[in-house]
Amino acid sequence: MDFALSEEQEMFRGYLRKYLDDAGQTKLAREYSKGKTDELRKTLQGLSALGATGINIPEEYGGLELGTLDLVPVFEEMGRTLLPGCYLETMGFAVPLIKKYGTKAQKEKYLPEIAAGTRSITLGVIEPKTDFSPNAIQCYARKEGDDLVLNGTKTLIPDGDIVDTYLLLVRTEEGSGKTGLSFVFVDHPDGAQMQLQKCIDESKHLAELTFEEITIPKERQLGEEGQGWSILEEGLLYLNAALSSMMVGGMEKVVDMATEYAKIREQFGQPIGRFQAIKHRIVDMKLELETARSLSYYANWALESEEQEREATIYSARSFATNAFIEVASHNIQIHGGIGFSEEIDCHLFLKRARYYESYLGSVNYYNEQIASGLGW
Amino acid sequence: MDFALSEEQEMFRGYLRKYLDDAGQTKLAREYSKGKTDELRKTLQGLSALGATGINIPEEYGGLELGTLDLVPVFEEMGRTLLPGCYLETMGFAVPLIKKYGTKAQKEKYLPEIAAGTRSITLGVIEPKTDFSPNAIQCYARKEGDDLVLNGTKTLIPDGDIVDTYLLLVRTEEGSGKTGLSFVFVDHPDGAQMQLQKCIDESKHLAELTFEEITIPKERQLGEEGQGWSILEEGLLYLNAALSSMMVGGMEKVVDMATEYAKIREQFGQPIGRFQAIKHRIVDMKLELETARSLSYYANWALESEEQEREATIYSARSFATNAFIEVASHNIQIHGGIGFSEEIDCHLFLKRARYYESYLGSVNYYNEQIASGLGW
Amino acid sequence: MDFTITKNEEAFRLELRSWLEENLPPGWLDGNKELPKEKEAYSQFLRDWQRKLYEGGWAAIAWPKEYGGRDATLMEEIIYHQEMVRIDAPPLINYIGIHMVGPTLIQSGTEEQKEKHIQKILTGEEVWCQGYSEPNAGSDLAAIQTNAVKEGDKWIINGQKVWTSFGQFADKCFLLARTSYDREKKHRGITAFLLDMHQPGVETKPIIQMDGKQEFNEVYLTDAIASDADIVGELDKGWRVMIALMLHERTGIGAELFTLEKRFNDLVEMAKEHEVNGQPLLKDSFIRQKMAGLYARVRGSLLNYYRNLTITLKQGHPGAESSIDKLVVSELTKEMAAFAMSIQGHQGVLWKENALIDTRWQENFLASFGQTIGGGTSEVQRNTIGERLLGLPKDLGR
Amino acid sequence: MDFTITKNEEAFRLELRSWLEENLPPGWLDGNKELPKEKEAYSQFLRDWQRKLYEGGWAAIAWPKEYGGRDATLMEEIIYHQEMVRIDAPPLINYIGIHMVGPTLIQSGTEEQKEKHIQKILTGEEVWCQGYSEPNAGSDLAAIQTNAVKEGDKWIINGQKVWTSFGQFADKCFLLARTSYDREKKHRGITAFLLDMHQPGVETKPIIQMDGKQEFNEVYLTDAIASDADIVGELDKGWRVMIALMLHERTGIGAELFTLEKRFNDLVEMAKEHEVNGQPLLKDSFIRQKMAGLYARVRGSLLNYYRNLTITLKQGHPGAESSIDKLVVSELTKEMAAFAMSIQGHQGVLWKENALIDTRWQENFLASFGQTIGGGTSEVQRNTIGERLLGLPKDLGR
Repeated sequence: MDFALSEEQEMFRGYLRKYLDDAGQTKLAREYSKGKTDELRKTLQGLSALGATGINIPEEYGGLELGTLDLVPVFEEMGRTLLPGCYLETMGFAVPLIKKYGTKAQKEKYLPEIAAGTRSITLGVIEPKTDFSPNAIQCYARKEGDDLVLNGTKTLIPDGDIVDTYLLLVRTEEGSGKTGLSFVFVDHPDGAQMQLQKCIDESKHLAELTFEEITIPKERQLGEEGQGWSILEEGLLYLNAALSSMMVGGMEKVVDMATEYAKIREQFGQPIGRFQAIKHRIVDMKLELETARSLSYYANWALESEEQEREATIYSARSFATNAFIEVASHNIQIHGGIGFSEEIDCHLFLKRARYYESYLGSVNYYNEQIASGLGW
Repeated sequence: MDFALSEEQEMFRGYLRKYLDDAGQTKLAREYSKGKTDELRKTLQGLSALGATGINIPEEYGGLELGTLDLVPVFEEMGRTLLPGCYLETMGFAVPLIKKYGTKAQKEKYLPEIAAGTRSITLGVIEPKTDFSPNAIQCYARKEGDDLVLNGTKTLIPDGDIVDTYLLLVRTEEGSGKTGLSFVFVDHPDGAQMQLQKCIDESKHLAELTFEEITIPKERQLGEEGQGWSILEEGLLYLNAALSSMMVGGMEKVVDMATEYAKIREQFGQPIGRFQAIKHRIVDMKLELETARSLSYYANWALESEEQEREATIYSARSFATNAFIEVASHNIQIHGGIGFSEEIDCHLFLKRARYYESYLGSVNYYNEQIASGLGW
Repeated sequence: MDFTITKNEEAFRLELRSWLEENLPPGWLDGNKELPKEKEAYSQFLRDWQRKLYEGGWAAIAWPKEYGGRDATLMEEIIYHQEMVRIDAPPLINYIGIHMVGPTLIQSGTEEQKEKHIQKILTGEEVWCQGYSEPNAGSDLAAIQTNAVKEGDKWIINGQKVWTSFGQFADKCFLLARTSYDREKKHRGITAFLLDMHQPGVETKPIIQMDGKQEFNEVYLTDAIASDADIVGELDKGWRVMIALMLHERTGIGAELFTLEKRFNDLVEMAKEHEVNGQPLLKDSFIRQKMAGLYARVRGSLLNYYRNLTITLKQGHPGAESSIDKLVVSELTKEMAAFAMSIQGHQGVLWKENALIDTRWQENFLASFGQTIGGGTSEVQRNTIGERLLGLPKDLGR
Repeated sequence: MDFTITKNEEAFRLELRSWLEENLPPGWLDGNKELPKEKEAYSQFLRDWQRKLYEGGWAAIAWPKEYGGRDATLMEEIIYHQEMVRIDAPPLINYIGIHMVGPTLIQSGTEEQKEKHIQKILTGEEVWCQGYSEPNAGSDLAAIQTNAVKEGDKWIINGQKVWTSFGQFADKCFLLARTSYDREKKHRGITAFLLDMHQPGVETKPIIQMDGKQEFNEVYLTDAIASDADIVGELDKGWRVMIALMLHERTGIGAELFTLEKRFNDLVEMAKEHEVNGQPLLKDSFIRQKMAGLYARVRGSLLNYYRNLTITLKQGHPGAESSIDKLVVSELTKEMAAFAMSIQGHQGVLWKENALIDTRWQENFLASFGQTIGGGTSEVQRNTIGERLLGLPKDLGR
């Protein structure tokens, strides 16, 4: 029995934390909200130099060939500083799918650049004014010889403006439902029209991409034709395990903030942490954090195991952390009082991020239902 | 604008409280759990002498011909002392239905005796191992000349052992669904087999009645044949307004208990009410109580008004009070600590009563759904 | 129990309603409810509105007729709020002047103070703010450190105030400053001053809120000046003046409750219109359950308010029960907005001009964090209710 | 991260499992798990079971071999609890002796005390209870008033204990009594005595619980007698002996967590079997949502425990983190039982022989109120976690 990150993983976390502390913690997210990305790019390169972008990439493609658990410290530390960018989607979705379904050519094209930190990949699944379901996917890729011709619109694409490649779920056969869906790579200069979208979490940039007769070669298709939805479901296991770690990182920072503030802020001649209304609430926040952490560790471990209840395990981490993150971030504002309501203090950044993730590729109810069906209920 | 009980109603409450305090408050409920009913009968007669059993009965039948709001103090005070018996079902269900649907003979038979406190009526709707729905009603009343011949079983009949009359919902035409259901009166000696059922709330006696070829005259039918379910729905408006008042009475006592205990119980050299964990929880209990009370007052007022959202109004009082009663009763135990866990202190009696009412003729989810459909959602 | 409205009350409602129809800013009733973005234009727009209210006799209905009010009854005030909420009337820029400072001066101001301020409060020529909270005196308001020292016939005031609403527009400030210090009873030795904001010693700096708005200010006082004539009530007894002042704002919470009710109805509409998986949200059983629960709580909080109002009407002043309204409405507002956002699903993250669904929910959600903090945090409210209404022992340190 | 079990651990599990199969009371594994109702018979049944465990070498596996234990590792203890929970083994009547008093005496008892008690604890000849709480010392345990006065070579003990589990069966009591009084530090001046329960000065009276059971007792001490030889540790330093004693019970919370997990699985089964409106409860979308949430939390609390266990395994003693386990398991147990009752609908009120569905849920629900109070209320647990794990300031009055 050893249910903890290894010493090496914790040591790696130490390097990352130091590095991101030096980079100013949430400073990068705040600058990114204002459209400034220079510092961010530098920091991402630095993280890459530390090895963060090569962890789950095979050695033959320039990676470190480590396991999914080795990614956990990175996700947590990034969550802690709300670091902008598509590390989540790149390492937590695209890489495992490329490894599993990619052709040799695709692996050679994408993996080395990802490992080197020179390429990041985001996800385009959602379409305008629709829900998260197979029927909602109507973006159509018509076959013409060796090409696919794309028409349609993808929306809510995370950080679509700073990313290099889009992994899109499109319909390669007309119709509805899960059949006839396929994943394709679209590289940045492929000619789609991009429109930025404002997000309640301003340290997230969202983009809408409109395709009008955009031609890409057929070898950009990832995995078997028509298997897009089941590839998505496989990818969502990785993505949600990763996302739960990211949220745990954010929660940890939030609980730290509340605890530290309650020790130093005095009212009525007492540090407010002496009042049980504050003290007990922070304890409850801590319980939420620790439970989310345990679930997320186990979810990331389950990815590479034969765990019977793999789906339920991973989705329960996602579902629990989603609610818990919103809750602790909300309490943190209340505990900070007036200053917590100001833009100046970071409290609100975490709340907005928590709400951004709330329904990211599936609501809490959706994932609860996945848990239930995953357990055969 | 006058949203309060009248001075007369509050004065009446005063008499009732004094009377029930003198009768030993929950003592009667405790004795009833042990099967002793002498004191209880005396007390019920005393309440009747105070006018409690005649409030909503027309003067021509020996009642006071007052409004439903005048019943509120009685329900609340009875809820406060967990007074056993079928006052709820008699005054809050049978009387309004008899007034509305009863034949002259039925009125003459039942109303004067109810007003005099010599007859109480309970309800038999549920059947064994079924849910609360029209299809579950399978107890069958076969027509034979001027008679009905009953076969079937009714279960979970409140205080079936001390009551004089049962108002039963039975099927007068074979089939399923809402059609073909009718209400009939069965008087105690009508020959059914009675089996007592243990209840988690031991101050409630439950009974199961089994009918095997039991013949009753057809004039025992209440209201139009086949209209039983809609008569039930009408009756449930009255019953649930009344029940919400009953629960408010219980909640009030629970909040009083918690408040008083928190003032006198000392730990760590402080009355425990000084600790915010206790103080704030009692405040939240008080908020639940006051909200339940406002909803229940309005529900009882709405019974006799043209209030557009009559169903939603009444069922929201029921639904809210149901959850709130369980919640405050649970907190009350925790606030009392060890002693709250003992049988000796009344805390648990209120929790058990709250849980008894939880799914009484419809669960919270059922009533929430009724609110939604009542609002045309 | 009687929910009927008297004929006089109904006439009052109709009079106000028809006045509003004629006098609201152009296009307002057709849905053009945008306020100017730029600060000066915003201020001017609202001052114009206040002036119009004044001219129509609707600026301060609760004030005595002799001071330009209508001697409105409590019920008329309630109706006034209901109507204003119903048509989303423009905010009252001189809310503090009309609902708090004015009545306080009428009750306990000197003749000179009345002469100087009352009329200008009514017209909106003098917009007021309050100077209470400080960086180290939030929930613990009695801990204020801003001090006023007498030099000759002037009071020299130094310190810093924070969370001053309307401070960016205000001409005058109802300021609490320390004029002496009692170690045991910190709330003694505080004096209430009527401070002129247009003087060199007063500097305001907006606070940017988490929802991007700037409704509050820091106010820096550096040798700001007031005179003896600017003191309200007695020297060192400003705490009780402030308490009295807050009691004058007797129906403000009603407006918040009517707003809550209105928002709930909006939420129902949204849940009817917005579809997921091809059916309106309101057809989903989970959402129906939650919404039914919210319906009960919104209804209940409004009914609580009417019940407390009844007590006020009967006994002439509010009972301790009314302390629950603020806690309930602020917490419920937050919870409802959070829920409204959740059911929007992934589209709910779209913001401002990119939003697909009305983003008032998102805005309300973010703003609601101010409601459970400002005007006494929910924690302070719970202490107050526990101690005043339930008689529980006083808290640690108070 | 490694969830594999070593070969030794697996062998341990199999050895225990096969011993249990052969030695459990007749019919136990076939589902006949009724315990005698009558007190004497109940006590005898459980003493027999304890004796059998002793004879098989399974009574006190964590004790050193020289004292009759197995020197079990922490993981073996965990496996032991898992197996016992799996087959709902009969309760350990000498739980206190085996898990607390025994290890304490082994660590810091005198040779005479070891000689006198250790073997009898093992065999169940001496059943133990603890005398801690008093009517005025619940959460504030240091406020105990039971006092011990030296007369000649005897200590004369007077006072009242309450919530003494196993008191009705116990032969001996690990008793805290006041031997001196320090106004500032109330936990000083308390001494730990090994008290004989079979003496005239000791009277026990059962407490009837809200769930109808009688698991706790009041213990009245009227000139009860102990000797110097019965003192554990030093005079006036019983507080630290008690703390050490509680730390010996290092895996008890694990058993509660395994029970929680087992109950959750039972709940799933009930929701599969029980139907409403013609379909199993588990097919209702509202119930699925709630159950998925419970699944996550039950899983999470168990995983927290394993994480804390890992820390204990690595550093040799539990970390402050482990203080969260008790709070989580007790609150979650209560919530789960409440939910299980709710979904039974109206049939859930039927009780005892009239129940249609297994009433363990109802029993658990009522019993769960004891869990969030006994062994430190949830409020005390939150204080402890806040202060020890998070370093928040000490509470009022402590």
